[in-house]
Amino acid sequence: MSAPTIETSYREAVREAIRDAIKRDPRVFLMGEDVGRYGGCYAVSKGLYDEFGPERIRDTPLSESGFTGAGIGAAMGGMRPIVEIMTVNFSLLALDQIVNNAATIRHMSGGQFSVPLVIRMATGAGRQLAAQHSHSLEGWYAHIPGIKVVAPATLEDARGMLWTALEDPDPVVIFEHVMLYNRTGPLAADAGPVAIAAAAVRRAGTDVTMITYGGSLYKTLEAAERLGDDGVAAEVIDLRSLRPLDDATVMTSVAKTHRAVIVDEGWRSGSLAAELSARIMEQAFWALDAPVGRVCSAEVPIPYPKHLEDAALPQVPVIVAAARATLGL
Amino acid sequence: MSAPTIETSYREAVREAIRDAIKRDPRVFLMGEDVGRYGGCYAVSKGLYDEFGPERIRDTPLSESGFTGAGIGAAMGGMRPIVEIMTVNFSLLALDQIVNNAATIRHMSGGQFSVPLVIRMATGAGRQLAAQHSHSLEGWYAHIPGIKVVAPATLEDARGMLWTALEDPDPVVIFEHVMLYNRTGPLAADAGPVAIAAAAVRRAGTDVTMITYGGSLYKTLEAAERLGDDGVAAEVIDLRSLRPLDDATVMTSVAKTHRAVIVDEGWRSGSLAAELSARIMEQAFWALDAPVGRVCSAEVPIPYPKHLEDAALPQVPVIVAAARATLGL
Amino acid sequence: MSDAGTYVGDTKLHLNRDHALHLLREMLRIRRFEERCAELYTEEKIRGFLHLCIGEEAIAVGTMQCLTPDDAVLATYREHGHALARGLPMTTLMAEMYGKREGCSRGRGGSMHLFDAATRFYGGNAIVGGLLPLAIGLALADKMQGRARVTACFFGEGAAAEGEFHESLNLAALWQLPVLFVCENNLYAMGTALERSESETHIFHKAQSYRIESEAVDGMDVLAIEVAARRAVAAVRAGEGPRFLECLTYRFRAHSMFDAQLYRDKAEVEVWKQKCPVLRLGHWLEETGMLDRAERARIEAEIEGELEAAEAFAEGGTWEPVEDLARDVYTEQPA
Amino acid sequence: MSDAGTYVGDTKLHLNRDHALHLLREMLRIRRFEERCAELYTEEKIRGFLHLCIGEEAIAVGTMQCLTPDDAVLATYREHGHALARGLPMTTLMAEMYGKREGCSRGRGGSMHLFDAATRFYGGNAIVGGLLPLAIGLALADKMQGRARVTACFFGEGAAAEGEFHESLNLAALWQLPVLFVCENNLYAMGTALERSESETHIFHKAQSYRIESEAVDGMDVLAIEVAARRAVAAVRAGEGPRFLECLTYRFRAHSMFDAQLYRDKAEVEVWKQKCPVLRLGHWLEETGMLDRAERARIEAEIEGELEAAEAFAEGGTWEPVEDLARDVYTEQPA
Ligand SMILES: Cc1ncc(C[n+]2csc(CCOP(=O)(O)OP(=O)(O)O)c2C)c(N)n1
Ligand SMILES: Cc1ncc(C[n+]2csc(CCOP(=O)(O)OP(=O)(O)O)c2C)c(N)n1
Ligand SMILES: [Mg+2]
Ligand SMILES: [Mg+2]
Repeated sequence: MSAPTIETSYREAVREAIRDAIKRDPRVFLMGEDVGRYGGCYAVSKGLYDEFGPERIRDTPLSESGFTGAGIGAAMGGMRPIVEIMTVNFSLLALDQIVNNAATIRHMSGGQFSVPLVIRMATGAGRQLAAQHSHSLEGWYAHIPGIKVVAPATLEDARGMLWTALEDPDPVVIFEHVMLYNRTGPLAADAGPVAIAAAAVRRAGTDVTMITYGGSLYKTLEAAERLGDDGVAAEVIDLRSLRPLDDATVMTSVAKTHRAVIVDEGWRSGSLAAELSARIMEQAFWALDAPVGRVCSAEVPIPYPKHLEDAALPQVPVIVAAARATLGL
Repeated sequence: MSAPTIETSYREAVREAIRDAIKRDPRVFLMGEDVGRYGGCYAVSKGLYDEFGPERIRDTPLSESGFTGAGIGAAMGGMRPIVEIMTVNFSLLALDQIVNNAATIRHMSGGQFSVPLVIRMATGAGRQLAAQHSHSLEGWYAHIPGIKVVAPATLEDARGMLWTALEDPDPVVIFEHVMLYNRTGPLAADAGPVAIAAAAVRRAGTDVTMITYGGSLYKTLEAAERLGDDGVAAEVIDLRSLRPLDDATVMTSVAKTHRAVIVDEGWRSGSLAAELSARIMEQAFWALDAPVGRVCSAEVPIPYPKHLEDAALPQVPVIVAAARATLGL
Repeated sequence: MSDAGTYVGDTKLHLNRDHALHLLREMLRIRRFEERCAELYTEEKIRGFLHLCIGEEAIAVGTMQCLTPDDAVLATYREHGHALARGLPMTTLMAEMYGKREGCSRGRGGSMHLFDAATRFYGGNAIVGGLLPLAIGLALADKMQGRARVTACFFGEGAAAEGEFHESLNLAALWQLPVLFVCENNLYAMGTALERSESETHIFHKAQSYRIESEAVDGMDVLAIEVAARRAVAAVRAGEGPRFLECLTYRFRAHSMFDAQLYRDKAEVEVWKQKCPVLRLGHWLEETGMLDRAERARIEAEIEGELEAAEAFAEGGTWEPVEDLARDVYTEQPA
Repeated sequence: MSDAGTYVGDTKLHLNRDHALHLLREMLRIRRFEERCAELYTEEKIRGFLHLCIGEEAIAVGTMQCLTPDDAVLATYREHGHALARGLPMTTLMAEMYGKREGCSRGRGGSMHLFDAATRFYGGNAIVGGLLPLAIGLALADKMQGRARVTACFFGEGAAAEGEFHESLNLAALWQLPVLFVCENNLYAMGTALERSESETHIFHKAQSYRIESEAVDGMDVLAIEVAARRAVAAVRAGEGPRFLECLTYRFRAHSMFDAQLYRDKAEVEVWKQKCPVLRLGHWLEETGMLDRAERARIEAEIEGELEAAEAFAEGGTWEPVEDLARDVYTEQPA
């Protein structure tokens, strides 16, 4: 980018996106547990309460189902709510509202009512928070017809996806990986909304396609670098949108590399990685020179100790090995 | 079977299994909405309340999270509860208890406490119950480490899986497809517990492997018959256990047929069928002569009218076509 | 009939003959519509689940008198009465029961999912308790946008056991939202009697524990309901926060078409049938001379005509083409 | 100090010097353990989330005096105090904080997931409200098996907004289960003040709406808590159904180690620190001549010793081998 840039963090980029949205549209408000006076459990909304007040930065009681459903209702009532569920771990308590109401109402009502709602939540492991606070369930949400799911992994996307999601007439769920909030880097001073439908090739390569999203992007890019040191040119695709999936970008790359590895922090069985593998099977089977590989989390409740948590999650050496395996190395 | 048989229904087989379990073990009891005086929303427990009384056939209030969690606690307290969640549609309200407690407690407590709980629920579409009452979320449950998931499709399994599940020291979820309850047929008079880990080959064949489970088994068998009429010998595998999956039976068959189609009533993206396709990719890629096919539900909230519901669900002609496609026919 | 004493304030106005006959007609429309639906179910014109509110008509009819077109309404899967009382045409309603494209939900929802933007009828929700958070949100939107609108939601006493009931009442009271909660306490949740599902069987006491002004009303007395609803709606509209009405009623028919009713004895049902809100208002109108045989016959004939027209409309309706299956899963957006 | 009037019945017995000193010692053990944990967190020996109950020690200590080894205990992620008061050895507890294999949960759980079969300590639950249904089930098992055991569960006032709170209280009251509910009302749920999360701020009034006998207690007065808990536990054990105690208390420290405490002012914190339950009992013991400098020093030295031993135990502990990662996801079954 030639435009002037500022040094910022993922957390600040999300905050800026929220501030921008609230200023742009009087119908937008943020609602969730401790988004206001506390400043957000990951400090994302810090300062916004003082700037916009309790109506538009609305603290809620511990009632995930209640306030998520209220967000759906408010969206039907003409508002543009941003519901923050602190983390995906607690979103299970709101899943009935999301699956049975947000995702169905437009179709079930014959197109009469739509739900222009955005739900943000933190996801993922890595902070030693143990079994009940380390889930990665993006794949579950990507299974639900009627909602859209995105996973911003870069500063640009953290800054730009929210407004685009708010302009979408249907419910959009945004997953923010907990390990990304502290990431810093340069961002165009005039950074704004970005399209959310297409995947992005974050690193070009010809030997193997590495497909990932969210918190796993940087591990995958690091693995790609290491592969490069060994003369393996890996192409890295950041899915960005988990529902719908951008098959074209994936298949174009696989047609070129003939090999693919999917990196996904979700538990392996029934992961989003499985869906990608199945789609490559269906759409690019004849182009494959090796079976598509998956690097996912071990199928265990994530343990507290660092060494066990690390062992449970996708790590660079394993990703490198999986990529090399597709090349018979 | 040479043993004398009785004519019975899937519903009666499940009821008999519950009755048998309650008689065998004083720690066993059935708990759920309307399991008692009403006789069960699908009449499964009809008569059991009069036979065993309110303690062991326990009606609960409409509190899915509350009584499912109570089942987890009662299991830790030495009982062997059978929690009936009327349908998978309502189980979303209990998912926090299942994912964050039932599935984690043993591992998280370092093996000190286990949860010998059985949860039964009806699943699937086909009765024109529309968008909120027609989910097939077996694939979601099969994603959760710490629980086991089974889907009895036959009278033998409906009769035999419950006791085996109750003897399992860990939580087991049993899915009963709503379209199976009225199925009748012969069952060995002395039918009893069956093993739940292994998949079953319901029809032997050499040309293509058709993998399915639960309510889709009979559609798949019918499709296999039609294929047979055209000289295509399809092998039909009933997974029976959805977690863990019996890879060996699947791969053995694929190694023989070199082709596979998975039939799964779940929505296509992120379905259990995707996991099976990915596993075949990983374990049998070199044996494949064609990409593995999937026949799943359309990614829409299931509509009420018969013609649209039929169009949304896997049907025999589509299954036949998918199998033929793997043969280039 | 409720003793005249209860007819106070502005409700007197509504006790002129026209209004009284209107109430009777509205209840009869619901009664006849559902009786016919039961027949059409056995004829397999209507499929899926069918939940009839026969015996409970007074609640929907009495309450709807107090709402304006701007207000919002949400109900459960037992909502034919609410839809009719709210003003959905019987034609599109019947077409929906058939699953025809001309139905109020394009045929996609059927009996449990009646929707209508024109009357702000937000369904038709088949998850017990699931509509309550939606009502909170609709009311929150009104409050935030400074609109003096009321969101009325109807639910059974069974919903009071669900966590969503608790979370929603707290939010409504905490944020002082313009919600009218109407609990239709018909003593049973499917086959589970209230005393077997709640430690506190007065649902309105539960609402009071959130500091919501609440009262119990005779759910078989349409006038008593209108009086209570008018008072409650006025307070809600005036910005005094949520109100809660517990209407004591009874379901004359089975829970759905698959219910053997093993859980209650016929005698109990008969006792309640004596309290039928339609009979009750009818008798009272005859006693007070507001209604005579001829008038009654005229009303019934009128309703039969409406019903026949609705059925003809449904029969003449079309099936949504299979190609449109995925339409409106997402909003079609200009490319 | 609580006026002598409240010391009635068998609670007198417990006011001998030994018992009073025992209460002080127990509270001090918790206080010192957590103060040390805070230091160890900055030293990065302890990671993840760390929630301290400093200021709230009286609740766990007062209540645990009334339980027997057969009873069951459940708590939240703020449960170090409950674990210590329940009798978990400080050694295995500290090892768990480190994530060592010798920890009470084999190191898998850490601060938020302390488990111990020997003392029937069922965790350590990090989902707000999530432990309540488990308590219902444990009590149901006891009732069905005719065991006169009590299940005590501890949770914050924030949990009262969750649907699971509502469903659980109803089940306990409906089925008359032997559950002791102890709500630790420290006025804040993270940064959300109670009056911003509940329309009814008296949590015990909520419990009453389920017909559960409930009372509010001074959570900074260990003796008042023991008196109330003894009364409640006796009733629960006698089969009189559940009881509910709301203990009014305050968290002296931040919610967790990541909390800037923007939501409350220092003055408020200072006011509450004056009510410190440890100081309070200490002063009272000195006034009544039950405790002198020497004795106090002895107790503190004893605790320092225990703490040092615990830390040494944790330091000397081992890391679970990575090969055991998947162990106990499922029970190993004899092939
Ligand atoms: C969350 C949920 N659980 C269970 C059901 C199944 N179910 C449908 S209606 C019903 C009874 C509801 O009773 P009540 O709320 O009193 O309403 P009524 O049918 O009496 O009008 C039940 C258990 C459901 N639809 N949703
Ligand atoms: C269901 C759920 N939602 C949100 C959280 C995040 N969270 C952890 S502690 C907490 C505050 C709980 O407050 P309270 O119940 O009063 O207990 P306290 O921390 O004050 O002891 C929140 C919101 C959670 N752990 N679980
Ligand atoms: Mg009812
Ligand atoms: Mg608190």
